[in-house]
Amino acid sequence: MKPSKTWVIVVAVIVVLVGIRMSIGQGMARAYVERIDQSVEVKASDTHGASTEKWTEWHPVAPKKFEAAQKADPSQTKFAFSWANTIGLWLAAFFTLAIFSFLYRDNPGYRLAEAVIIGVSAAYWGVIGFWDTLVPKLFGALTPNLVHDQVLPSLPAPTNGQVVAMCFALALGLMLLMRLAPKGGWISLWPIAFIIGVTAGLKIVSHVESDLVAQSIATFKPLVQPIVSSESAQSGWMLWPTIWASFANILLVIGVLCCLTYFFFSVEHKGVAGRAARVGIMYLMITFGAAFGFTVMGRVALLAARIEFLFDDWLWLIDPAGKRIVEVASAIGSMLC
Amino acid sequence: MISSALILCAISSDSSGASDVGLANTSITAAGNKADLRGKIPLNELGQEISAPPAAISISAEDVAWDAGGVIKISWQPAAGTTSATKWIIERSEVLAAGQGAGQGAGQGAGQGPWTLVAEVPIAETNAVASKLPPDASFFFRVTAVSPNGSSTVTTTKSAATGHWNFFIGAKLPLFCAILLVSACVIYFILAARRGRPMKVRRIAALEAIKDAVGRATEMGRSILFVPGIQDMDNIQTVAGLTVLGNVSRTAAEYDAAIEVPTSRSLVMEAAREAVQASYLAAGRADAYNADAIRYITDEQFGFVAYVSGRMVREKPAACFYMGCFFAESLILAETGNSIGAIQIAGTAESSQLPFFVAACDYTLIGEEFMAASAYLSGEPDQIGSLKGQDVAKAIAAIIIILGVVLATGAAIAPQGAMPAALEWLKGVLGS
Amino acid sequence: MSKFITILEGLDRRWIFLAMAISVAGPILYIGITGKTLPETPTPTARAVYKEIEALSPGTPVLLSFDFDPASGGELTPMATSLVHQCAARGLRMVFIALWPLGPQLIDETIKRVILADYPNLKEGVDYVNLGFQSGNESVMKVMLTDFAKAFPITKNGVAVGDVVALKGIQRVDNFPLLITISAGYPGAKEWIQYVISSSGGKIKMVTGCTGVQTPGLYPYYPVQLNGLLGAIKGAAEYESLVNSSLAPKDSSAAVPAKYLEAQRRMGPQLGAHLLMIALIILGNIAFFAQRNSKVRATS
Amino acid sequence: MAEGSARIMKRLVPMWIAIIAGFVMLLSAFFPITESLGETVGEIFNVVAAIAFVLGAGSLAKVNLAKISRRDQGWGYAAITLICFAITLVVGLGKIGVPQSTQFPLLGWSGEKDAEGSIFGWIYEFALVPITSTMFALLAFYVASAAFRAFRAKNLEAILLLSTAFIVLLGRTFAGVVLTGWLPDWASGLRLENLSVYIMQVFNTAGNRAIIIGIALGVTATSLRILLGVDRSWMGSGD
Repeated sequence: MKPSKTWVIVVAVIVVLVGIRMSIGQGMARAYVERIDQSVEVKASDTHGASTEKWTEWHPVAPKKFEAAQKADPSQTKFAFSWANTIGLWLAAFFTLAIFSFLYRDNPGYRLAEAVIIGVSAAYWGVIGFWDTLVPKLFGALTPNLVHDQVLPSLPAPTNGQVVAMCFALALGLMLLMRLAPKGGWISLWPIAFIIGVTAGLKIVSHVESDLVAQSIATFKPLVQPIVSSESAQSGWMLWPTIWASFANILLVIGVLCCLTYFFFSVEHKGVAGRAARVGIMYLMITFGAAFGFTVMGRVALLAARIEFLFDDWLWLIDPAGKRIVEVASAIGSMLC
Repeated sequence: MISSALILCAISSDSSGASDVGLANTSITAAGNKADLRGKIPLNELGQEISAPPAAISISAEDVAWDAGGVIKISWQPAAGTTSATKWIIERSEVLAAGQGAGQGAGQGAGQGPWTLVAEVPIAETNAVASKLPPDASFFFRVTAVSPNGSSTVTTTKSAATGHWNFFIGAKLPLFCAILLVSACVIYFILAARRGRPMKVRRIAALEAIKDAVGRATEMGRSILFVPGIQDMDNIQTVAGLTVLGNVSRTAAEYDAAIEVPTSRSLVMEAAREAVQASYLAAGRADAYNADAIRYITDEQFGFVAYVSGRMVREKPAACFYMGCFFAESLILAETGNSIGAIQIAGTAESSQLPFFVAACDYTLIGEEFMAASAYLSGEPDQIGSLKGQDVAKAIAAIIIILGVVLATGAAIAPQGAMPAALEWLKGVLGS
Repeated sequence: MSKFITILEGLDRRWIFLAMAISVAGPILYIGITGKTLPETPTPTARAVYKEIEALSPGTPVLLSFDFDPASGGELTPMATSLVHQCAARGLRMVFIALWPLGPQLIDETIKRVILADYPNLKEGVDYVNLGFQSGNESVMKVMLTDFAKAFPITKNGVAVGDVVALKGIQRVDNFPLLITISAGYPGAKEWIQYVISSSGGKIKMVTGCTGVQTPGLYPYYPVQLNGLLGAIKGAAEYESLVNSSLAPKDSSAAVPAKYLEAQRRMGPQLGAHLLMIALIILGNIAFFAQRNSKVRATS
Repeated sequence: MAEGSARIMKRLVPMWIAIIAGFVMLLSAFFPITESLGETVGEIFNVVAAIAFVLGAGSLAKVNLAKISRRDQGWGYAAITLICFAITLVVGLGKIGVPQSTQFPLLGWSGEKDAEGSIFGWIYEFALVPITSTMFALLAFYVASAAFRAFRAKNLEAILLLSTAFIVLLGRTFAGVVLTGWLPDWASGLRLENLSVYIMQVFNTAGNRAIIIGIALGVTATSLRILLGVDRSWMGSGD
């Protein structure tokens, strides 16, 4: 079978199944909203008198609430069906399935999702950078009145230091943008050189402080441990807690030293150093194995969350959070009938 | 059960010895702990403390020497016995120069500013630190105990304390020395190498494989994919990744292989372009440099991954290099690369991602090996020398660890001997 | 048998993908329909988190940093729910911050889910406050060490922090006796330890809930620099069961609300997936040894 | 520009900028007056990175426009990328559909950019979150396929790797409790869930600690090579 044919069949099967699901019981994938009337008293100031500002917001709400309100009063206007969020829900389900389809092979659905996410997320981060960094930091320091009057009334006034720093930042930024100018693009290397230098300088301090020194000190463990901490005694790990604790410390210290030996560059892995390095590699392999095992957990939880989304929010097959009125079991029953 | 009462109660004296009588309008809840029966403190019929807690007996404040500047340590002595108080409130008041802020607020000396909060600490604490005080200004401090029943009287310092600014932060001296030591090792061997002392490093298979991988891509007529991590230029791994990119792209330029660098940060794109362009120039292939092959995709981690994996499946690069700071995307990239049969070489200092690179890539540079990659690849004697310096620093660290372990063991066997003191001394020297 | 080995050898990885999908989706459907969850026995690191929070007296300020985004929500949202649940029940003053740009929304969602729903008497701005996101990663942490208000000058709603009752007495980050971080990567728990805990001189305790990937990397810090650790969904489930059992009314047999069972529900698919992984590893090795034996036979 | 002065501006000046900036930052940590310089520079960096977005966006637009104009294979996807990019940028920067903030209702721009009802928030919820978190969830599948392929007992190292992963996998679920829960209390240390904790606390701590110490030294040496001008490969490995 040609790949394109495969996809036609897969999509057709999904469409049919979804169609069946939609016609059974309570249907699926609808979103509702609740009207919230905002009313805020505004105190009088120099520029305007006292007033009451009113506007309406629509917030998402569980289908259960809509159904209950509709039952009590069919003409209610507080809860409503939301086209925007329902379309969003279907779109989200489509994207979810499109990304999963990449596991089988590359296909137009995945390419579409990929194209969308690149465009959306690049702009998303640009917008975040503008509103969360440029506005409060750069404009907040250089044009404080504008920011204060338009966006963030309670942003504290900038200090002189901040103003100087932001002028400097702006200068660096402009040098960087010289790359776009027809001439003088070479100057964009200057801000990059500055950033690389700064990063190098700062990281020396932080790594030596919290990693090199702190981790070395943390390894100062007694190889003989006469006192047992209550914690390990409680959990009843070992028959002889003292011996156990000493044994654990010995293993730990040997491990740290052997792994360090593995990282020696100027010594060939031969003889004593070779043996120590080999023990070090063994420790590293155990470390990696443990990390791998731990990660599986996390990844499965993420997959579970996505599948829950499909089953719960989209297909309305399960309802762990009690968002809908109809009992799940009876819905399943009606589906089978 | 909640009862409200207006109680006249005597409260202990403050540091100056003067007694004070306070009125407290208190709400008492049955939830309070049973306090000790103490003569001074009025109790209700259930034996619960119903008045405000006793004040601190004395308070002192002193400048912290060799601090980060403007730090004053305040310590006080709490009244004897337990109380129902939950926290201490520490406040400060600046000593003003003559004529400045005179007549501010009742109950304060003429030359004294208003009381402002320094800190609230749990009742078990007996000291607190006021930091970031303006240089060479003097302050009075006072402390108040607070319980659900009200506050004690205040205890004020007898004299003002001044937080002097120092030239150097004393607490960081050990750190300074540690950095100096490591730097000295590295610099010594760089200089030694420049003087012509032969430097040898062991073979690192992953780095030897880079040339082969580039060569293979050239033979197959396919591209090379280089991902410099997903973090920005303020991450040293990204910088290290770019130094490797400088070396790899030079090889690629010499072999005339196409290299593609998708980045997840605009700044990294710009820096990567500088590095690659200069490498092409150095290899005498400036004409072959294509800026659009180094492009920004998106800052979003998984948007970036969606692009790179899609691109891999479609373009099928012959060699994939992952050098920089990676998170969850490591395995997505490496597995996709594996499925298209590319040679994959990874390097990262992100220890949580090493297992996945180890499992799915052909070669992996682990932590420090990755950091050493640029020096190794360059083959320049002085860079190789710096690796030797690194080793010496590592040996010193190992010796210090062994020393610490010996002392700790001694301290555990003979807690009364000189060993515990020696251990503490060593930790102190290292700055803990 | 040999045919089976041949199939294993040339197994298309897409079959593995399908098996994984089934072993995760199956338990989700089953648990979703029956509502049954698996029992949990808490490990010391999870118990330590519970103990640290329980040791604080009501009214104590705690700093909760939401350093994650919806992408890792599957693992971390249950932790956020339970942590806020315990803090709210304990009556602690909760100060929420985020060092990830998408964190503030997750904070709001958690507040809505736990505080607004079950602790309506807690007042915003008094008993809890959302200070929103600040860019700058570890440099924000460093600013917090000296001046908390400078790091977070306004709340998410735009109120100046000086006017917020919940922040009374907070000058620096070390005024919080306990720091609770929920962390999915960089910046996260490791940076908090590096920049805040190690420079606070033991004044602040820290507990963290983190993703499975970070857990191994954080063990070296426990229990000296890190006082409690919830590792991945398992840690979340253990802690969740601890919190639920301690907060459940003694007499009632009322069911725990579904939102407080999220982690325990996810342990079902977890079990399915783990058993599949174990089966895969065993099968992979059978194939490997069978192939090696046949090679040995062929050469001899 | 003359050859010599071009070399100075393009090579020497950047090198010295990096060297001076680096050493100033290195030393600033030790003096009270300059201690907070790192924080300020951090802010500067964030602003520069935000400004640099213009370059990134330019590159994105250029590459995709070129694809469209050349009618490359898949140019339609490039068009979709550009349209999505433009829409998100406009609705986000313009805060379109954002309700007033309840704190400052008179200020037109004070609402949160992703508030309920805004288009930006809608895009976030129904496009960004589903795609990114599903992409993330793909890992569950890749972890399985990587384990199937890589965890084979080829040699001692591989055996250690796979058996540790095995123990942790079992110990972290209910299966571990069932398999070894029967062990009496005095042997509870051998229960799988405890065994995995023990692996974490001893072996994993040792391995990670050595990696961390090594990285710290590696970072120091790498930084020094850059700050001493020994490693200039970030600006091209040439002279």
